[in-house]
Amino acid sequence: DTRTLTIETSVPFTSHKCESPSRSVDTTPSELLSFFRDMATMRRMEIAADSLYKAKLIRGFCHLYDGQEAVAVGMESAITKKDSIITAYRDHCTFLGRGGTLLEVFSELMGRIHGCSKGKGGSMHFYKKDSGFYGGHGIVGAQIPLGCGLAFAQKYKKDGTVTFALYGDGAANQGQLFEALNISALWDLPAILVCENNHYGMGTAEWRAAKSPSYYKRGDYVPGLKVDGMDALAVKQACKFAKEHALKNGPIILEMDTYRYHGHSMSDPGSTYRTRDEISGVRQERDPIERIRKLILSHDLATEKELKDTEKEVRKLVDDAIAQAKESPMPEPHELFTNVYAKGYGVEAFGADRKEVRAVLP
Amino acid sequence: DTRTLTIETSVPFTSHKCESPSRSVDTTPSELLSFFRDMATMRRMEIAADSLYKAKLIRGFCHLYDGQEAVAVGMESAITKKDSIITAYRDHCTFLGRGGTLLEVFSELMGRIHGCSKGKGGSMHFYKKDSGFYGGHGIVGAQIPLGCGLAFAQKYKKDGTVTFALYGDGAANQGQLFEALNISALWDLPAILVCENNHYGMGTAEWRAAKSPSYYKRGDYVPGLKVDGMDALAVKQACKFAKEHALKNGPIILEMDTYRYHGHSMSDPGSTYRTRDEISGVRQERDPIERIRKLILSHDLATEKELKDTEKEVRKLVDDAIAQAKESPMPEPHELFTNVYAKGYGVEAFGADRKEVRAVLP
Amino acid sequence: KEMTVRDALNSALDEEMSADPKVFLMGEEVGEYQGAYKISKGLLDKYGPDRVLDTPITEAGFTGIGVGAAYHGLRPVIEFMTFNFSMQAIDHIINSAAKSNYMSSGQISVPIVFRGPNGAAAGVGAQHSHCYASWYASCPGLKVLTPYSSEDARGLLKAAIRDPDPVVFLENELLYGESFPVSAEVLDSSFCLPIGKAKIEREGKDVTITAFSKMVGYALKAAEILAKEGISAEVINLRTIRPLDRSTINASVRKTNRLITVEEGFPQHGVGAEICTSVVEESFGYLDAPVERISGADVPMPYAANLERLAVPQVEDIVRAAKRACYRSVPMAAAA
Amino acid sequence: KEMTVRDALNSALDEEMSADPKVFLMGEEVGEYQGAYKISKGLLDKYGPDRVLDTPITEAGFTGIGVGAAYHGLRPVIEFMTFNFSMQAIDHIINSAAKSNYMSSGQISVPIVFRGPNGAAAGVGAQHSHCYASWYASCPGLKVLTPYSSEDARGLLKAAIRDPDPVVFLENELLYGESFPVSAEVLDSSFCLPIGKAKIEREGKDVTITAFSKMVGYALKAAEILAKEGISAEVINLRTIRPLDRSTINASVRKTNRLITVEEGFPQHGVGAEICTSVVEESFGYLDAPVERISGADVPMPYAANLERLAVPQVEDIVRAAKRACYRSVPMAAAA
Ligand SMILES: Cc1ncc(C[n+]2csc(CCOP(=O)(O)OP(=O)(O)O)c2C)c(N)n1
Ligand SMILES: Cc1ncc(C[n+]2csc(CCOP(=O)(O)OP(=O)(O)O)c2C)c(N)n1
Ligand SMILES: [Mg+2]
Ligand SMILES: [Mg+2]
Repeated sequence: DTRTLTIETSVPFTSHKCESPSRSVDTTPSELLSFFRDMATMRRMEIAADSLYKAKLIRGFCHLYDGQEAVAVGMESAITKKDSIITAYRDHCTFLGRGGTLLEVFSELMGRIHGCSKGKGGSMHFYKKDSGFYGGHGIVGAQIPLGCGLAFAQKYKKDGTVTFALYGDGAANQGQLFEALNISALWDLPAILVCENNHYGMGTAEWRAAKSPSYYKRGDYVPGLKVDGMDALAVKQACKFAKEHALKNGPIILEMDTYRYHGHSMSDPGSTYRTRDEISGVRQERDPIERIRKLILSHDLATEKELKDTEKEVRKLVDDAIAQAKESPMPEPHELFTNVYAKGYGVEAFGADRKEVRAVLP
Repeated sequence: DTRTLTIETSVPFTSHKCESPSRSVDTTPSELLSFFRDMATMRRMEIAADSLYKAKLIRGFCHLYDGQEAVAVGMESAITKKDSIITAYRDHCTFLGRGGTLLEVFSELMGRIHGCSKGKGGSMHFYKKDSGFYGGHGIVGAQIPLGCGLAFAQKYKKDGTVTFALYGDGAANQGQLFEALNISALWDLPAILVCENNHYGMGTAEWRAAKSPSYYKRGDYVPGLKVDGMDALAVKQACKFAKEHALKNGPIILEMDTYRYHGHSMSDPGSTYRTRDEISGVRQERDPIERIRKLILSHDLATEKELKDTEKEVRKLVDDAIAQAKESPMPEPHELFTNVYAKGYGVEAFGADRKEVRAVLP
Repeated sequence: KEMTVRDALNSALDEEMSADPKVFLMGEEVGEYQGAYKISKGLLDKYGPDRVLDTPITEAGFTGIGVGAAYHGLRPVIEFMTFNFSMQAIDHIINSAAKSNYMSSGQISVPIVFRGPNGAAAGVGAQHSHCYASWYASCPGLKVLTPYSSEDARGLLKAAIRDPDPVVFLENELLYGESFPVSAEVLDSSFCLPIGKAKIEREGKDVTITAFSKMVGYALKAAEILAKEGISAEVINLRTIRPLDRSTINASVRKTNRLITVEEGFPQHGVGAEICTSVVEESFGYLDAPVERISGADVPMPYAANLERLAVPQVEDIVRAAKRACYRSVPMAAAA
Repeated sequence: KEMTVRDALNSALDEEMSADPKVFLMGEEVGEYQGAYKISKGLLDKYGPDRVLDTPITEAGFTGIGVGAAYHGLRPVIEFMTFNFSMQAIDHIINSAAKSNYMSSGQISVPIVFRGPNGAAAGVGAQHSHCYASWYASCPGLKVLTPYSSEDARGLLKAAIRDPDPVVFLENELLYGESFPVSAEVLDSSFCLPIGKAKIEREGKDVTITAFSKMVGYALKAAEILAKEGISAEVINLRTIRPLDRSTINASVRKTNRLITVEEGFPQHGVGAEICTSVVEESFGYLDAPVERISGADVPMPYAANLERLAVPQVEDIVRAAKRACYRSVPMAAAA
């Protein structure tokens, strides 16, 4: 069903040194239904990851995205897989948005060979280069210059494509953002800096970490938009606008006002530095899935029952993927030594006891 | 002669997020005369360093300050030695302003024990902690957070003093500036960031390195002033204003519009990326020493002859200091191993051939 | 009495802050959050926000600020949430902190401590598992400490804070929760360990095993197993990597004539390489067997549990190497 | 025919840029200024501002951009004005470049070259004289090359640019102006040297001397002096520090039974330590004398000319160490 629906964004865009896009966003019934399904899948996937973590099937750090789903799906709906995306460690849903599969997600989370990084990357290091997803980066802020570098390559190759570099409100204070932004502006790189402002960097509220938490004005001389990041349609509109802008004029900043329901990572209960009321308030009033559900219902695009069925289906897909992932084998021991280099020259590399374990690098 | 003279600055201050100080600057005849003498000394010292370098008595990098003298003397006239100053590698005159001697300068430049760092630091690493001069730093931008750290300590100790952190227009793009500025603003540190904008970072004109060369607006949320850095009185006025501001409200940025006559360092002729006309234009119209000379003459504070005599005296002082410095010995070989630590625990340290040269660390 | 390494670090910080008002703590989440790993628990409450400072996630900025504060005579303790993030600030550690006393001929001493968890944890992947011991310890001007037990943690951290020079203090996340027996002396607020001195954790006569941080525990376990097979291993807890306690190491090797070095970091130019070379330089004639080096595998840290296990030393690696050094035959496994 | 190292590097860049449009050069002053040390002279004119890019003085920013461009398939050459400044960008070199291919199981290869002068120059003091060979070479995922002669410079830089992995390419400012003979083969645009292979610069039978970069020249001079005294020294130019050519080194030591390692960097955890350890591990039984390590002094670099000379290896240090290894008596000087 592809007739055009025009829907108003929840709140106006706030702009800095540029026009605002229109609040009226064109969409279609099928787009809204796919937003619903995709976000429900992401939500369910993250909840399942939480359980798997608690069951000790996932190890180490694990950063969940529930609450922020509208950013991933809205952005994808505005661009193509030739555009590039790069993000931080909170990367499961961004990966899914790029066309990654649930099996790849859960296998990677459990360190199995069907993972998108064959089990060697882990939660923070998902990639899908064939559809323009460049990770999955663990060092706060690093993905910003990296993303500008992707944009550099796109411009160099005259691709007509752009890069979206996502980072958090905490990361927005990093000096390398300013350095990369300045260079991008000097060179008119088609880079879109997307600050996913979920209002906390770990346990630190934005205002405790930033003298100026107007992240869409960062650097001052680059245009920026503040966007309701809980509204997939607003995100879509902003990303469309930004892509056009970036191709014509170089970098632009999008600040997505969003929220993470979970704690920062699995070791953070997420409730010492914010109130339960704050969390439940956002859930009730701004939840990105509920917003789309309401739109679908109010436009009679599906019944409540149909949406519940979608949720059930999605749940089953997630459960199936987990079951499959659990069957996926651990990597072979020799994988310890693969991919250290793209070209290993047949050099010898060593294990912990070099007289016992050594391998020839492929 | 300490009667008050009130003199108008050459151009108005341009301010960002703060009031402008008055263009009318109070001074005295003796202050003007000492400005003249101090700047003439600095100028002569740098010219002499140029010759010593060409005579191979100074080695390595050597960055000269001629043209920028008004910043050093104007700043000193506004503050006390309990305030701190930190700068980059172009540090000879800043050191002199803090009360360092010509002998210390030339000895350090030639690597002799009467140098301010006993010959171990070299041109870029002058210090005079007893009057609040914390170096002399070789890594572009590093002195900015370091300076904010000095300000942190001043605030922590409730000293009522401030720190001036000087850096170039090239350094102003460094990410660590933004990081340190944000923290300083969050914590209201009494830090004054002084951008000595001489319009080139090595061979790169400011606009090629900065999308926004309004250095006094860096970061946007911190107040700033643009100052004629060739006018010692304007510098004095701005630094007074900044000190008061910083003690009350935290960080402020001063952009000093200035010029370096020499190339970046001794290996740079300084003429490939700018025209000779540009240089001679500044010399003729904005030279900081000539400005003060004119003021002195127009107010009849001294005769032309007296000023020429001062210049001659200064010349002799410089020549004497050089002669003395040439007599200063090289460091003793055992100094190779002193000051590696403040507390060496009597550990052994090694020379290039450890079986031949080793020493017990004091 | 027992104490966890976490409590040992926490109490050391607490005592030194209470003893010297110039000491303050700065880093990400050290205050309101009580520390990402709860090392600074309770300190904000006790010392207030002027002395326990939550920073933005800007390592270069706050590390530079810390070093500047040390120039001015304060005694900052800078927490890196993990040492992986110290790379964003490494220029300040090396160029601004380590070299200033020398460049200024003693005018600008830099009494600062950089601390936090270092090296491999569990399941955190390639970017969060780097061991920086050898990098920092290569640099004159720095002192590099690597506590293993609660005694080490208390004694060395207190020494680091009191020291007038920049100290890199490398903790290990996986040890934070481990308990160790502590004596009354260790618990006394005057307790302090000497920088630059290794500790012989277990005496032995057949083979010397050097280790630091978490690997000391592995070495001790290996020594127990070896003892059952009649090999008496001497285990040296290095405690300080710079200045390295060459004399304790050499004295031990001169007695046992055999050396195994153990570390979790990458092998090339690592701690083991330096120890081996020091022994070759000073005690060549005493060595009865090739020095054996056990280290992290020479690959980025993989996430998968089975590969991760292969990427870091295990007790059996140490046992095997020790047997080789003692010429006890060990069956060779196939290469991976 | 003779060629300076500067021209060798310049011609290598020129040829690779002309051969592959994906290759571009980025760094401070590489364009209009023609390079701080004129390595990129003429390239802006020839290839234009899209492929020769002057950057602001923001190493973290432009290095990250370079690595990102490499992710996307370009082949950036990043010039650090000197490697001292690479510390501002080291997180991108280690975490973003070196580890990506592994973390992504081969999806994200990173064909990038980081190059510039490394280590001590003349009179530039403590902050501008650091040798990073051992730091970078400790890190799996990186390749680390250290040219000495013009042949090395051409062959290794071309190899580095063609290589699909991140390469750290450590030049030496004091060699830029030095001329070396070059053969027609070396001058051919197809010329390339293998990564991971050392070169025996001079054959000998009594003692092996390993060196890299500027120290190769010193080692060769030492070998000449030694020859006059009847000692035949084999000089190995390491060329690659990672992957280290262990087999060439060990084969030489098995022949000469004696080893001197020479480097300008700090000794602790240095290149010499690794080479010594590799030989102890693989050729222990062949060593007839303790390995001798010649290195930079274990202090920050002093400015004063006389101290600076003491802080870096001199030819006589190598000669003395070689004689010691060969049991020729050398008079002991007093400690400094
Ligand atoms: C350079 C660096 N410093 C510290 C960390 C530890 N750390 C990981 S995530 C995080 C908080 C980041 O917050 P934000 O940028 O707002 O992103 P969010 O987690 O909210 O998505 C911190 C401090 C890190 N990974 N890298
Ligand atoms: C981090 C770093 N990168 C590069 C350099 C090399 N370098 C030294 S000075 C300089 C130019 C700095 O220009 P600016 O900040 O304008 O100061 P000015 O020299 O004009 O006083 C450069 C590129 C350095 N010292 N540190
Ligand atoms: Mg956040
Ligand atoms: Mg400048």
